[in-house]
Amino acid sequence: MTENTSPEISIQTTDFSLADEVALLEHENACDGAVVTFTGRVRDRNEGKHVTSLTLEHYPGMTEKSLAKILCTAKVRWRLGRVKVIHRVGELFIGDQIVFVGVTSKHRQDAFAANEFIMDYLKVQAPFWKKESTEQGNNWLDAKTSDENKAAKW
Amino acid sequence: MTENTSPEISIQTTDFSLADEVALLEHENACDGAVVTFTGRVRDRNEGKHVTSLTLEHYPGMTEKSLAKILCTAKVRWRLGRVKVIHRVGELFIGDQIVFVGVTSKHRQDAFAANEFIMDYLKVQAPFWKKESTEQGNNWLDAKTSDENKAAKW
Amino acid sequence: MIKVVFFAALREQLNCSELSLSSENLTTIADLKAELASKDDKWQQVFANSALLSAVNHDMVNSEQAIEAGDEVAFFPPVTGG
Amino acid sequence: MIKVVFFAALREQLNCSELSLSSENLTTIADLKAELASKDDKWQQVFANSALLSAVNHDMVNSEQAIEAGDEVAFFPPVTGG
Repeated sequence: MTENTSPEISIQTTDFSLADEVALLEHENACDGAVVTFTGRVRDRNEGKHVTSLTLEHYPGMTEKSLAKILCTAKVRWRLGRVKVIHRVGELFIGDQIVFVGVTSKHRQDAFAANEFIMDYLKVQAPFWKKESTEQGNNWLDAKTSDENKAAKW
Repeated sequence: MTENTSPEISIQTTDFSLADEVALLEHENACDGAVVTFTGRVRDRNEGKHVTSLTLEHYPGMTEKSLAKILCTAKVRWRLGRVKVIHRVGELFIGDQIVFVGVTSKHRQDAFAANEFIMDYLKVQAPFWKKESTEQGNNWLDAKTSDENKAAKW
Repeated sequence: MIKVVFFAALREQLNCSELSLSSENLTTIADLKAELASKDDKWQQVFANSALLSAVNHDMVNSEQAIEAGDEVAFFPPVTGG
Repeated sequence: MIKVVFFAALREQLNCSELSLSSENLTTIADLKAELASKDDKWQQVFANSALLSAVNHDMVNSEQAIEAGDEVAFFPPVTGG
């Protein structure tokens, strides 16, 4: 396991509980009226192929640093209350949770925008790589130009 | 209690469980990789005043119809998997959950956009009204021009 | 008859949640508003508020909307849910 | 010395996850890439890929980035997390 520098960021092999994470974001937090969560899961199909599992590799140290920079940028751009990012690594199966981003704010617009911003930048800047196991064998996923374009719009 | 015409829409006095709702959205749903939730909660302050509770009134029948139209529009505009909207009515206290919107999709962009769209339209079209109890007495909340403007941008 | 319902601040101001009116001589929402406003000064004042919203049979409408016997018409302030 | 690490498809192609090089004569990331590419045909081919990303001490950088002894340099394919 990686040593995590911030309680807002966790890279872990184990699963997480959406309910527990949201409870922590809301605990003794009566000033934030808006809570937005994103959960990314392993899909059964990708580009027409049946997926059986995904294996996630990352670059310990750089992962935490790049996520910390993304969160810092989000906090400067929007009025946020609390933030949490969890990303799992290792082998994951169909329906498994991969990533969680949770954001609270006084107002919904900030919570929605910051959550989507964090996911968009995580997708193109955080050093994670997915290897897909399908009936046709294993292959590393290619990055998508659409993800680059989406991040560039912020 | 109101009779609900669609399993995707619930108007209720009782609380709801975020975890249970997300579990339903994800159950036997291996094709959707993205799950976005919005939870709206009662804040302890509004425009500088200490709030002690909110009482939510609605227009039974029209509420469900207007939400159904909003969901239908969202499904036409984005590729969505499953959708759920819950809105509570009656008296609610600080930190209580008011509203839940949950959306699943193959891709995160559709899930984020549709969730925010549903909330933005709910805010200006669904017939709910909030009465605030504060130390200074009770008052009906005024609608915000910013909400009208935000909905008009879609 | 036309069923007319009021909500939230409007219901409290009028101290009335529901009433029925003959649909005779009432062709549009604007006619119905004028009829209700003629009741007394309080009703006059309430219906002078241009921010007031109207719905017919659970659909939001504007003042030109035609109405007929059997319709349920609602008047209410701008909504504030969510 | 400069520590060099490789990830994901790149690590598999090179069959190497980490190596160390003397920092002598290596001023920038571009120099380091040229040095690694000179190893053999396979390395030449891998480092000809313009999509390759580089990081120095956990920050993403471009090829003009200066490097010095003690740095940790990483090379990897475009990221695909989330």
